[in-house]
Amino acid sequence: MSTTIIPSAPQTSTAFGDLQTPHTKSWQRFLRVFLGRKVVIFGAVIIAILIFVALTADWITPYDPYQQNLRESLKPPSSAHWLGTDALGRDTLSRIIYGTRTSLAVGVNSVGLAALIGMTLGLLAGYLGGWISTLIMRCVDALMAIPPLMLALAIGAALGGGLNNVIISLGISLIPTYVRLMRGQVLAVKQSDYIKASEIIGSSDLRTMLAHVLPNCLSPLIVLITLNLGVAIIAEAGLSFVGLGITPPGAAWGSMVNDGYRYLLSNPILSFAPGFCVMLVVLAFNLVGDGLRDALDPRLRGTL
Amino acid sequence: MNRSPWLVALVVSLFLVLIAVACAPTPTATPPPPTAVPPAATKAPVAPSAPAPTTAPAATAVSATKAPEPTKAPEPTKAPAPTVAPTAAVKAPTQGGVLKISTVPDADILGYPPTMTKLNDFNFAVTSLETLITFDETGAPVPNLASEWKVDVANKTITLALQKGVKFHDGSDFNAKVAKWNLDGIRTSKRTELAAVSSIDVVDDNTIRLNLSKYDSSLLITLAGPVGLMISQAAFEKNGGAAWSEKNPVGTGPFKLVSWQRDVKQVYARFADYRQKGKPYLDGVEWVIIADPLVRLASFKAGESQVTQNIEPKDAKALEADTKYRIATLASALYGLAPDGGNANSPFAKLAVRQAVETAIDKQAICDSLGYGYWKPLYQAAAPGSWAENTKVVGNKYNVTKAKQLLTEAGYPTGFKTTIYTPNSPQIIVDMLTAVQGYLKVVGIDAKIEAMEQVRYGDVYAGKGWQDGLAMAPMGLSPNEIGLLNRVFLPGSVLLPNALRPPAFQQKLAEIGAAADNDAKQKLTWDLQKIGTDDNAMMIWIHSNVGVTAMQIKVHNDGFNKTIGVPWTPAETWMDK
Amino acid sequence: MDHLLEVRNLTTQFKMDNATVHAVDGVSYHVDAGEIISVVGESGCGKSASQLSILQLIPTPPGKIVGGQVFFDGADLLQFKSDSEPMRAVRGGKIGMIFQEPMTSLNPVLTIGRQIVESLMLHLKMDAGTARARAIELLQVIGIPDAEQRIDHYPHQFSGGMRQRAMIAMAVCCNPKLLIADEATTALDVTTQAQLLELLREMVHRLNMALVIVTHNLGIVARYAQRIYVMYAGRIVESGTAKEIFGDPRHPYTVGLLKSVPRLDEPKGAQLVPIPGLPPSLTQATTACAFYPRCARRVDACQRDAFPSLTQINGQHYVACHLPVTQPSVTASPVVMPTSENKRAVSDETLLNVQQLKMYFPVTKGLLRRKVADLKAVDDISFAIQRGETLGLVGESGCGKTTVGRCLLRLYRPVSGEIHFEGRDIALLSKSQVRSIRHKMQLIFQDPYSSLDPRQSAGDIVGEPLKVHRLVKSKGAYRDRVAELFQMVGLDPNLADRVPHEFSGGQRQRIGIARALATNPSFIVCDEPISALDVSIQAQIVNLLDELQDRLGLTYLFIGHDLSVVRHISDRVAVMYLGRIVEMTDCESLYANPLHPYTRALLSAVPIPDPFVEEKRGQVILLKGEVPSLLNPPTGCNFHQRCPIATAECRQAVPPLRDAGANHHVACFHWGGL
Amino acid sequence: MIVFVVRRLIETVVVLVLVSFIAFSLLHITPGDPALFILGDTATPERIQALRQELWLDQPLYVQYARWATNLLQGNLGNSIVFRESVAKLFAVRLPITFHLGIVALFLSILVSIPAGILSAVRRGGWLDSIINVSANLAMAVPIFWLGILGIYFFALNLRWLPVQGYTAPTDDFWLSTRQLVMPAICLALVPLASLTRQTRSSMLEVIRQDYIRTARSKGLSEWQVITEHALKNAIIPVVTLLGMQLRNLVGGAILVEQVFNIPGMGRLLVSGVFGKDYILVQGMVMIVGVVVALANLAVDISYGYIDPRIRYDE
Repeated sequence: MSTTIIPSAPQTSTAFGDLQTPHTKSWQRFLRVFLGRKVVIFGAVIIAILIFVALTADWITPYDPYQQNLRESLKPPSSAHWLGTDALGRDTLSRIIYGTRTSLAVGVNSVGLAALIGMTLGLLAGYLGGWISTLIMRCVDALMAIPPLMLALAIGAALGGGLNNVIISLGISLIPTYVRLMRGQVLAVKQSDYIKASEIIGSSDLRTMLAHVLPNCLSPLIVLITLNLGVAIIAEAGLSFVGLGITPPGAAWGSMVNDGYRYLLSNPILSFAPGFCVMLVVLAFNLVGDGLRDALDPRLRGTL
Repeated sequence: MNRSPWLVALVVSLFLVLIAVACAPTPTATPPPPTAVPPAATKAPVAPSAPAPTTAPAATAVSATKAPEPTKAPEPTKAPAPTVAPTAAVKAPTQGGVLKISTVPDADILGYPPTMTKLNDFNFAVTSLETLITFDETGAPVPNLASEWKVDVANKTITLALQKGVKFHDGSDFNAKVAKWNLDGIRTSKRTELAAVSSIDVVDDNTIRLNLSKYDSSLLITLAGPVGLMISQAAFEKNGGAAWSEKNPVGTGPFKLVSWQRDVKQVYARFADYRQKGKPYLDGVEWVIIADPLVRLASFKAGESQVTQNIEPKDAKALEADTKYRIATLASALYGLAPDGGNANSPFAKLAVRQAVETAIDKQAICDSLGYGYWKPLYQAAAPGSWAENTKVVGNKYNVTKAKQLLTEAGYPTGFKTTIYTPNSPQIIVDMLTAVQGYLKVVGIDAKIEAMEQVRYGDVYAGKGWQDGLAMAPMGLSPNEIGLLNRVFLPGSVLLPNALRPPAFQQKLAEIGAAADNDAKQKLTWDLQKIGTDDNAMMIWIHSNVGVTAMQIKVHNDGFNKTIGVPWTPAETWMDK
Repeated sequence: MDHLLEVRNLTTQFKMDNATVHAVDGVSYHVDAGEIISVVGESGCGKSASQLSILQLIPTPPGKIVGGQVFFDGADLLQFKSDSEPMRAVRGGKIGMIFQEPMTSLNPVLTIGRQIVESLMLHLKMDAGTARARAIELLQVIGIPDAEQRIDHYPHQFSGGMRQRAMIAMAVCCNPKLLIADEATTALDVTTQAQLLELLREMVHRLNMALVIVTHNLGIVARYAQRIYVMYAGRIVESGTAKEIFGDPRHPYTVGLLKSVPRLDEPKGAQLVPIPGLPPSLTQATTACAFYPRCARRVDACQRDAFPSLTQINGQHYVACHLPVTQPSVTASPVVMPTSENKRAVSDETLLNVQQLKMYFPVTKGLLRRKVADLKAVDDISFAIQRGETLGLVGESGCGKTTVGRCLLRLYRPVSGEIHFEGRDIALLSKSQVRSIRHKMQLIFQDPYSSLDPRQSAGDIVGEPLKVHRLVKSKGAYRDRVAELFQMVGLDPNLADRVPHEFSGGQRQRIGIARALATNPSFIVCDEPISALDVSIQAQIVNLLDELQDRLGLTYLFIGHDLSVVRHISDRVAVMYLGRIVEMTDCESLYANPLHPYTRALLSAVPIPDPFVEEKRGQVILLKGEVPSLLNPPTGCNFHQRCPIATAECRQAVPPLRDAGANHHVACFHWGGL
Repeated sequence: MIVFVVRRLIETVVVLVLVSFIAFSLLHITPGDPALFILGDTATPERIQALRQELWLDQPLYVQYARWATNLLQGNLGNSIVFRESVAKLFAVRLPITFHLGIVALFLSILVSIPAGILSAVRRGGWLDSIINVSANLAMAVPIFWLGILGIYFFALNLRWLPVQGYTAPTDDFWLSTRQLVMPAICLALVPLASLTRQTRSSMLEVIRQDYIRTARSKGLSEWQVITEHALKNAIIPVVTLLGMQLRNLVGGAILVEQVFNIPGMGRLLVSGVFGKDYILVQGMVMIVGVVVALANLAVDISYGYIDPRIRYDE
């Protein structure tokens, strides 16, 4: 058991219990770096609030967000309506609170869709290579050749408006980035010795792919997902501006900015309030994305 | 060697340029908004002036005086009520200036009536083309290119005498032959408007006669619309036909098209050989297409245009309060929802349900809050206050209790689920329907709004129709009030295919078409209203929409939004210097 | 004060996360004009940081020079601001610096010429034309052929050795008074290293510069340095002339270092004595001796009292230790352990027999990616390994040794040849067939950092082969086996739930070894398993491998570039050059009686950590030029262009590997007639 | 090099064929009949039938695709349904406008972002860095159409510094053209500007840590020389990659910006085309944009060769 033979050696074993760093769980280290910058904490807090609001929207809204009162339309902010009312006399604050849910749904679902499909394709293309990779990558190139908003607009026009279709069209337009990033990651990870090691110990391709390649490719993708959540929320606003919004009376922040900006002169708060929310959330996702990037993999700086 | 100082210098200079651009005084730095210099800059740019102090602001929207006409004005068959505005010292029109009008959407077709399908196109077309007949401010037909006409109900003919010595923009003559060619073009294009005309005779060089297969009281009015626009046959034939003519209007109108950049602008110049000497007063007209309502309004307020169309009611209200502007409003369309009639399983198959739905909606509140009072609640297929309105129709007035009761009677005490199909623009219509949705919810009807892009809505409106629920049915008003009802509800129509079409209603429509005189027509129309609303509740009416046009007060005699069927009067329009 | 450079009490710290790393902790030394000194120590001991601090090249933040004085040319350099005019005049102008990685230390997007010329223009105020002419001249002096053309090439178009030559040209171009070579030859092959060090020595003498060699390689120190500073944990623990240090090492660390490296000239059979434990992390400012936990001769005072200051022993010999001043240290040479007489039972059974193995990689070109040539990474080699034996495979980078290992493990499918493993030819087995024999042959990787999945825990890494091959029946058995494997490689089984980055390099390598052992393989390819490790850790791993072989009867193919290590661990050694084996023999006769000229050059290039021996060795055999590209190998004998004894015959025919008797094989036409 | 370009061109052609599939199928699975849309209230069964025939809508899809593709190969993009004009002619008018806007925006974003990114990296952790960082993050977080309207009301309507809307060719009236372009260009530049700034900053930070920067410092170069002569060229490589990608964002952004500032470019054409179901127009547009984007990517790839000597194309 001992590898040293000098009798006067202070320790019988060379490496027992003697660690380079004190034992910190990787998530502890992650948290320490992640929360090391104040702006990141700011972003994380915003997102936490956002999620909290989305979950508790039913209880914390002062009014029914769909309850209209035409006689009380376009009222400026008051103690009864902190952010005033919109053209149909609905409480803006309540709608913003409910909009959190929709906006989050747009972000999470469209990005989730894109990430799921994109990562699967990217994994296959990167790991299998050959004609499958060529096929996938050419299709991705083709999608990449069409600007995302243009693509989303065209898909949106094909599918029609409404929450689900907005999610689908945004999702599809986001896919190419995931495929590319995932494939790049897989190709890089595939070069690693530990993938060779996996082959040498006799793992099957599937096992290697799922147990070793996939987990090690995730860091930049998690960052991309975070950044894209903001992108999707803001893109929803753009889509509804050109005419592909969610169905009324639903409220998403993007649509609310678009609906409200017609009253920019008389009731600026109608577009400012949701616009501010969009800005804050996108900012928060960006900050958290940056923080994640630093925490998950500092080498990623400059790749996203 | 060092590119970076250079880079920084460039950035700095770029910023400087930006700031300079932003801060630089506009070329004409007079306090009011500078008008952009018209491109046809043969003359000095029109210096913008402060509001002419001599002109008192017009009190009402329709206050402009009718300019004295230098040429003979043949008296129409029916004397127009002289509604000369009480105020306004009559000023002599001033010559010159280019009128810029901002609007949306652009025309599809400017110069070929047979394919001109949208009312919107007519808006632009009258700038350079003229119709045979037009309307005065009361809506009565008055001469235009036809100097007079004779209707022979018994023999089923209409004889039109044409103005003499009229030239097209290309120099060719306007005469009976050309007029017949124009109308024949419409007839062979599968359009339905002239379906009643069996043939057209050239009586002499300045007279044509329309021979009818059956008498149609709306025919004269039709000739005041797109169908009656006259274009140069010579130019059409010389330049290769319809495709060219569609984009190149060559008419007898006061302005000639200089250039048309689709969705951007149309530029017109004064036609020197216009048939009315001394007119037009303006040197040119420019239509500027600005899609976004807010930007359009801002552009107008910044003085980039003198007239702007399709103003939203809320903005109209604000402009109305401003002495620099004048606004003109006119009921333009009847907005209602068409229930699916063909489907026996649909709740809407029951009269009580249809009545309940309409009763549940507080139309007045909608008109007040979204329409700012410009909109009027609608209870039958006629603009409130028009001759077609049957004041005896009870209608379905707002009454939540009654609505609930009706629903219970119909077997839906807890309401039902349904869908409202609508185009997704303009936004205000979606807002209006959202309000409707809210009211329906109160009585338990859970309506989902399916807001579609225009082209997709085309399938609902004129194609496959809709499976269940209500479809938004904007019925543009025409001079004879029921023009659109004709198109929708007569047999053979492809519009609103699922709408209810009670036979009695269709019968009545046909009778109205054959009515010999206006009194008979009015009486029949009143019957029609009763059948449509009280007997059947075949449409769920919401409001009568208004078109709003705003202009600077220095614009006179423009004729915008004065009469249904006359988009504006370009020949009469003039501006203060 | 007539020293060229005098450093007093230099202290540099780095702020990391929440901790402060005391990288340089009160270091004082001096350099005289024309002198060659060496700063020696393991990675992280602060030797580079101290040199960078002199020129204020420490990245700030996180680094910060917190104290000390650096007198150079009569001025205290630390009083100047980092980006100030006088400081910059010293940098490059009066003190030149050569860095470790020629690949990353040259700007990849600027031509070599541009990078030299800019110094000349800056410090010597030359105009562009003169500077260029001077640069070409310099490149010629430094030994770059076709300097006129090469000056406009980019770094990537240069080989590693060439790049480092260019780097030297850059550092000396302004005739500095002091040259600092910071691990300047570490990344290079041993023959190139010898070329460059000789070049440096010559330059320094010719231009009357002083040279500071910063290195961990004791051999280089012994061969070139006049005076030596030994650093440990940010402090200098011993200093003196080379002979004082090597002949009479006083500090236990110095002693330990010397004992932990194998020496080419020692008789075979010596066991290395590693320094136990790990170097400290430097995050705590300790006033006591930092070597205390690893010290074999520690006393209470070491822990209790402040760090001992350097005390003069005699002459220029100083040491910072509580004890050794009075007692001359043990001899510096490794302890020859009385290893068991029949050290290993090498059986007669041939475990692995490789015949005419060829591994070519296609080189494609053009639009259709047609194959235009073969890259002959392994070109017709044959050898056999007996069960229980260690065959060492040694050669410079790019010679194909790693490819051989991977072919044997069937990570590559060879183009042709036979690989008989346990009697079965596995050369052309299909992928699934290979999988069935995977558990019998394993690999230990070179890089302990990239060969462990960073997301797996150490236990999972070691246990995965058990799961893949279903070698354990129950969870309990699995846990037991993993614990057993941990203990086998000297790791605490309680660390099984930690992830690789929590371990040091040496510990990671142990995890890698445990993984390789998991399936009870009979054959293990060790692909440079220690070259990424620190000297003191290398010995631990070498001993571990030795011990495991004894205990488990393993058979090794030990691939390495360090001739002394390979020789130390192997029973027989095969020397590879450009895809072919040029010489194969048992390890004693390799040093005693090398037959191939390449082997002899290689042996000569390896410095021996003993200035007394080095003095006697005489002239180093320097090879001409560089290793040719595999894409365009010379005809005939691969080595003929660089061979001092090549004849026409060598240019035409490939010399076969011939038996020179006594199990000694050599591929040279001239071995007999030397 | 030539081999590389040829290979990339072949790839580009394959990609463009796929793009044409996407373009074609997207618009053809769209419900809604353009014939009905065009005819509006005057639709009658006969007129609908006639128009559908004229537009080939009565043909099976593959026939429609084949006819369109054949025409495309002959350089004929077809006739727009909504605009009743040759698509090529429309593009001839519209493309230069969007190009003008895009180029100005691109230059604006490059000229601002690269110095800002460098500054931010060099002053890492300082207040300037924080300001630049937060601004860049904010710029990515603002809906640009909303910002555009705000700009219009502030700069054009209240301050009267700039025209509200419109586009004038610089050849017609350079001064007016420039004034009209200021706000749209800034709005359009915002997103690329922000991401380029972030990219420049991070790749600069990455480069500054490299060994060769230390080498450069060890030669006695000043910090300024180190940054401009040694770091910048290396740091710019990933920025160029991103720049190639930004083209897509510019086209996307142009859709919104042109709508807000009433600029008659490709973006507005696209919106009209998509909502008018003018598939001929939209297909043509997707193809044109696809070609432009693909060529831009090719240009980016080739430009690496000039920036980064390590990239060799002949392998």
